[in-house]
Amino acid sequence: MTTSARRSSLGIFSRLPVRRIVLIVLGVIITVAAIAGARATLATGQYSGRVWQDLFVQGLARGSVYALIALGYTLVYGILLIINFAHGEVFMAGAFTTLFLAGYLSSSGFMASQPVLSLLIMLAFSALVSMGVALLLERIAYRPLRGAPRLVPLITAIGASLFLQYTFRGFYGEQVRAYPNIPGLTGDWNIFGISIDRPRVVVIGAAILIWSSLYVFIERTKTGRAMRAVGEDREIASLMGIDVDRVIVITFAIGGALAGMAGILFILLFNQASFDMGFVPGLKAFTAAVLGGIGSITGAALGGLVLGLIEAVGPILFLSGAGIPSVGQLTSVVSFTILVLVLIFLPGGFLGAPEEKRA
Amino acid sequence: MKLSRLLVIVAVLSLVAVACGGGGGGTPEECEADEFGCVTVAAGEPIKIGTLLVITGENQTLGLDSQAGAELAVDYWGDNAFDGTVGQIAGHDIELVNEDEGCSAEGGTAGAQRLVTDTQIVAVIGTSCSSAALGVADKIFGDQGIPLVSPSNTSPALTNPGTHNPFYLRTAHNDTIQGAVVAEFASQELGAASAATIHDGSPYAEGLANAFAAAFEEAGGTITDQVSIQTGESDYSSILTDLATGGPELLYYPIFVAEGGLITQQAVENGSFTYLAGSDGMFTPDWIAAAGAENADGVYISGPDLSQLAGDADFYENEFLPAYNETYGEPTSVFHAHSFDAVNIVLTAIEAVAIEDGDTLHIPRTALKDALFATENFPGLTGTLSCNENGDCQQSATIGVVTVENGDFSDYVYSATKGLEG
Amino acid sequence: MRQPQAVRAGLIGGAVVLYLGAVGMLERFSERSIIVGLIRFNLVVMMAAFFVFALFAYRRATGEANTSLGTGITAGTVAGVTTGVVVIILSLLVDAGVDVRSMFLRISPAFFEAITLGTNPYLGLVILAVIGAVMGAAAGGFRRLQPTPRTIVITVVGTVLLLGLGARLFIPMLQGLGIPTAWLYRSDALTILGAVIVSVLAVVIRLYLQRKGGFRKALTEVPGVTPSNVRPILFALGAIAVLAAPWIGKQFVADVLGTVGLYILLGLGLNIVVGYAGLLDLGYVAFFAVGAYTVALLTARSSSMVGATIFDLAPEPLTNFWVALPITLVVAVVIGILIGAPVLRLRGDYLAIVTLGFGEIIRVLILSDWLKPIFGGPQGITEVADVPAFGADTNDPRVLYYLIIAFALISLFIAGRLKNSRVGRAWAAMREDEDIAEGMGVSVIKYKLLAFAMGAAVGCLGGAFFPAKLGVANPGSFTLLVSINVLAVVVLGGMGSIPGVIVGSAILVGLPELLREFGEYRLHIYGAILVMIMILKPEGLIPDRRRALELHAEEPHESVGPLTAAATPGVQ
Amino acid sequence: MSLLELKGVSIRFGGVQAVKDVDFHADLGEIVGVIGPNGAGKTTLFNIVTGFYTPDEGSMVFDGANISGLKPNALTRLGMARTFQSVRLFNAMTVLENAMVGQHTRTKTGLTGALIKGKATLEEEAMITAKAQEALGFFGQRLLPRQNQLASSMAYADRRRLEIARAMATEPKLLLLDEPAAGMNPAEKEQLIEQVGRLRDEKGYSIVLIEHDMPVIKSVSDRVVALDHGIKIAEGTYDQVASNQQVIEAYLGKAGDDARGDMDDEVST
Repeated sequence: MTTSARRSSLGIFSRLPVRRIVLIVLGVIITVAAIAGARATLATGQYSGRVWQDLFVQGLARGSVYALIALGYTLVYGILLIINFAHGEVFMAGAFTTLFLAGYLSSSGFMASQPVLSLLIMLAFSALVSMGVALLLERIAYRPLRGAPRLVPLITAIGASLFLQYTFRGFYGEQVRAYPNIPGLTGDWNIFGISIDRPRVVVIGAAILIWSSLYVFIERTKTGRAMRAVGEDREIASLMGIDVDRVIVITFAIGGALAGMAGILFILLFNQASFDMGFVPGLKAFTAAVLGGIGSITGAALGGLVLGLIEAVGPILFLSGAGIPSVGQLTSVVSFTILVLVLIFLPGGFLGAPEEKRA
Repeated sequence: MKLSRLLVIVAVLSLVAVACGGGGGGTPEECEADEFGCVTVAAGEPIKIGTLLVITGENQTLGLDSQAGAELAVDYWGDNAFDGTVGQIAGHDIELVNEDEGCSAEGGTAGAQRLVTDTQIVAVIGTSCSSAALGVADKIFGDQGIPLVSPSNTSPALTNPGTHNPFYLRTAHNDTIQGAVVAEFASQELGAASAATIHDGSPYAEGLANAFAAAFEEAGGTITDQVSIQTGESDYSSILTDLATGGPELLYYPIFVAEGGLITQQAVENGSFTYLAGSDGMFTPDWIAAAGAENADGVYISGPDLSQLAGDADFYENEFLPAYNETYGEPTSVFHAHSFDAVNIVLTAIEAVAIEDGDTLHIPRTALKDALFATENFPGLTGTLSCNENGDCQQSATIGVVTVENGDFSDYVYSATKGLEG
Repeated sequence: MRQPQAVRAGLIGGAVVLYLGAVGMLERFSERSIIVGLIRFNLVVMMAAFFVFALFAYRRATGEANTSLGTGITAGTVAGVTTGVVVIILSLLVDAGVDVRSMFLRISPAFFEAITLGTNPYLGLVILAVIGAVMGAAAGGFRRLQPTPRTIVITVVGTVLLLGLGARLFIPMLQGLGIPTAWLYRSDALTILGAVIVSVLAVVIRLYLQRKGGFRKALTEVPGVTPSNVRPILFALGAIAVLAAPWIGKQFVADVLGTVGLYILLGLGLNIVVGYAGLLDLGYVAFFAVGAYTVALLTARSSSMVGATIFDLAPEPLTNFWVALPITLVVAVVIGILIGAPVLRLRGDYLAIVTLGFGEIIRVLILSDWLKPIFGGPQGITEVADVPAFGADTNDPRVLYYLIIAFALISLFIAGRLKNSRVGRAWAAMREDEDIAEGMGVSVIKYKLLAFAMGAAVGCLGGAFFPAKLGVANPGSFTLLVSINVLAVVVLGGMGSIPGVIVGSAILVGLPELLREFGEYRLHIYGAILVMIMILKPEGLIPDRRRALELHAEEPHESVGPLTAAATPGVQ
Repeated sequence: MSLLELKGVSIRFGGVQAVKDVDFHADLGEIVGVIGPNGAGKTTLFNIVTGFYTPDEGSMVFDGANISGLKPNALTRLGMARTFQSVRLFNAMTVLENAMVGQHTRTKTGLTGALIKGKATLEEEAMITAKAQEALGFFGQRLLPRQNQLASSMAYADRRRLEIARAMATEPKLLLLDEPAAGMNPAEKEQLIEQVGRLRDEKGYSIVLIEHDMPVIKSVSDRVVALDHGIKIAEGTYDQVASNQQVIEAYLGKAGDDARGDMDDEVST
């Protein structure tokens, strides 16, 4: 084979970053379309500042819940590199079970006299139930599979997800049930001159508090450092005397507890519990974790908030001006399109480990 | 292929006949002439009627109630008493074969496929949800020559001349009636000048929302927006915020339990809508549980008005309902009466066309369908039934509106009877 | 004698039985008779639980306890007593007016009836303890049985369960074969006489085959069959069974087998993407949907398309299935590449979520009001024409079944050829280590796109038959659950393994369809089976030869350091 | 005549100047040794040459063609092949299949060929197998008898050999070996030295190798290049370089951590 023959077999495409150009063009087109849509929407004048404000707060509130669930995904992923697909069901388990405690608290009149304490009890109870389910899950479905190819625990997780859903459906029935209203949490609060639904204020505030405590825990405590070490390199961590199994169990416990608390915050927003309530928020939280950069705690929070905002504001802002009917249906089209755009330009999400420098 | 299938059926039937020692003679000529042949019921064998209703999942209360109505009809048939004995035609027991349709097109397909496997099925009562019937179950049964009679499909599309399947009938009202009554109630009783609608894309909800919107505009009201939503979402608050920008006084969302409950909650929380209204898909205590009693209070729900039954109200109150309560508890829906009627017109038609051949019974399929469509002035529980060429057997219907008070449905606050044509 | 392991196993066993009661399974199963008037399915399940946990106790027990009958009896009795005691407590609570059902919905009178076998809780405790002890002893005895009696026991139990549970499948099949069933079945359960007869028959056949040294050997005794042609004869028998199944079992069986065939097509396609090329695709349903909708749009009576008025179409199909099929392939490949292109740089889980997103985008778009004029919204496109097949009536699921089988065979062939070729090796290299594959000259971009395109092409075949089978194409059939199901088929069967896809489809798709009578518990059991199989056989049921080697190979002789593990960030 | 010629090549990762203004060349039929303490930029240089990294500055010519911006697969086709410091094989493939992948750029069976499997495909498949086996055969009885075993099941030294065989199967002009002697015992090192020589003499490859083991470098190299902190600090015969003051300082200064594992393996982390 002669040198020239080999050289001629290399097309011009070997050198030109065609793919990158195509992607950038694609990104620009979508961005321009989005801006045009947004301008058209704003031009109709149908939406007042008050409406945008409402949508923004709705988005923040639901984003806070996503963020808390996403933390569970991110913690487990950071350490075991597995997608705990059943995490949405862990969330459901706490929220659905606490329904009965809430019913009791409400009918006994305790909730009316001690609403704050009731809420704290519910949070703790839900966290406990979810933690229990998460630990069982780890013990039964994941521990036997350490070291198996990575798709295997994914399938087990899917199986466990279905199993948990239908277990709770078996226990508590298939109906959607409403939570009792918590006294004092109806109506609006005025914050910085903006009136906001009280539950939303509580949810956003609680989420910030829970997230910061976790952050401090991971960064400052010995256990937190051990978790980070195991996430960096399991073998080296175990050589340094860290009990890896214990750290994994703790991780699942924390993730579960966060999911349980997220469940109660979710209830504050939407008031309903059912056996399949975990699936959609679970999926969204997974998306949020990836958007923020899976493995990163700050990323999970950021991803959750961004996703919540996109979902609340995005369809109306970008699409309704274009004359598209029922834009509310297209929520996931908007959010996944933005996810794809973000990942095209930041393959590791907002705060994920950057990909290696490649040609 | 048709021929070979027929051969197989004949072969199987003759084998069964031989195996059971029955001695039916040859096939009557009516059967040979019939495009779809006959169902041949050997001596001692039951006449099988299928049911294809939603009996699992979150809408199961709708289907279980209709199934109860069908079972009661089979019980009542013949001896005119609710005594637990199964009715008979020409000495053959009537047997119900129950399948689930899951309130979806896929569920309808799967259930229908299962029922057509049993070649002894003469007719089917179902479906509960229009989405399981439209273009799905109606086609599968129609292709096999099996009439499908629905007790609770109300979507106008099912009996539209363009989309009607020749083997499809229903004893439920057509939603053009219900939509008109709700619109009349909204504009005249409530005095609402503007309204918005939400539907979930199912033929039932969409048909009803559109019928309402048309009638409401005709009555001089304004429709500010008509949107459809995705089922299964956990948050509809931004959609409601969006709808509220149009400033409608009334929000009409004739959808099902889960989304209906959530939207009720979020609409109350939103606070921009003066009136909320839904329809029979939410006319069940499950919806109140899903919405929360505090939120459900004051919401208007429409459905067939059973207190104004055009039929024998005395029979309904004093015989039917007690029998129902005894076996099934409180009714969870309002369509048991329609289901009762559906079984009765089917059994009446079978009786009319069945050919007795010793102890064997031949039921020609096309003739049965024709007999069903010929139903005229049949005295039913829900009124006088006359089936038109598109399969609508309720030429008029009484639709009532209730509200929720302290977590319970009230008595009817409004009721009107309208005919199918205007 | 202290037997902590036995007690522990017994406690877990009791908990499992109570769980089955609390989720309502026992109640539901009590409606199902296996043998008329003798054994109901709830009893079978409870006995099985006691038996299994007694065996489990033996597995954990050491020394003398490992062989003594006492271990099993202890475990079984503890399980039975645990169940019984909790049932008594529950009944006392109910009697005391505690509304247990406000939380645990299934703790109804029917629950008590099912778990106490129709007696009262106190008698139930005795019965459960006795059954537990008997099953525990049986477990101990079973372990000591000689192979032949053991075979007999397994055969009898297996035959009765299979025929009893599968009554609604076997009755039409037997009738289809012209065999009367009245002696065997009464109201969908075995008669006592029938159960005895089939058990004896099964045992005789089993022992005969065993003496002859297996089915194959026994077959060679038939005149004309020699060891050299036994393989093709078996193959021919299998082919005849596959071809004849829908005629024997009628439409329902044809329908179920057709669905299995569709999943084989989907599984083979996804196997190329995930198993061969290592690209974790959670949105595979997109291609299923593309195939289905393209065919539906082209072959439905166009009046059923809402947009027909916009486009001013005549109320008849635009074309027939065979013309639509190649168009569908082209559309699917184009969409496969369109989906593949932006995600080329993403790996592993990032790829998973983005593909999942694409699947959802496609589902939502076909569902939306916006595109309703084209795709028909939630009700989809109805009145899809049947597949014209040489003048046959494809409305009959049997004809469609043959077409699906034919296309599945073609896809099997394609998948097999691709796997053992230069292309297949390039994919495998890419799956193992993307960087190094590129270093060896494999154009990662080209081969990723090729994998997406091939996966799309095979998957859309499954989609193409779907509306023809259903008569409609609607978005409810294209949910994430389908993607998950197909992925489960591939992984459960064994990644990269072609026979694995067939077995995976049969188990995950065929079985649940046949067990439809378990109704609401289908997905429940499905989830449990998924977890159990993956834990017991992580490499899949019929693993690819290479992967089997990999999982069972000894560790490399010297440590290769953490970098080797880190170097395979893909699906591995 | 120079086969590979680098001029003024630099790359920077974040704040770290990993390779700075390096000129480098390898002539036809030459064996060049690259030495330097950990973190000196040796593997980074390899990654630049083989297209895994795109340099920020500098020009690169291989076999008369400008190769800057080309991807690894294109460079393989032009005749470059390499091994990796941390052996990276296709673990779930057999030994033979690993080598067969090496033939990828020299063959052309595509989708249609694979599906139809006509005469041309079969012939090509036979040729691929033959060439792969030939490459395995270079190591005598080490690899060939185990050709149907999984790569992951091989002993460590054999895994290193298989990596070289896989590179050989690409029919390269230039072979880049990244620490081929790492983890080998003295006897195996002896063999390696002999084999590297044969690679040049029998196969006619030009070879660039990174190595920490000075005796190996000394035995095989025609010329040695020393790097430190991304800068070329010396070049010449082994003796010239070994006596270079800067080189000695670079090694002494880092004597403490002159362990086996290298720090500049950016490809894999």
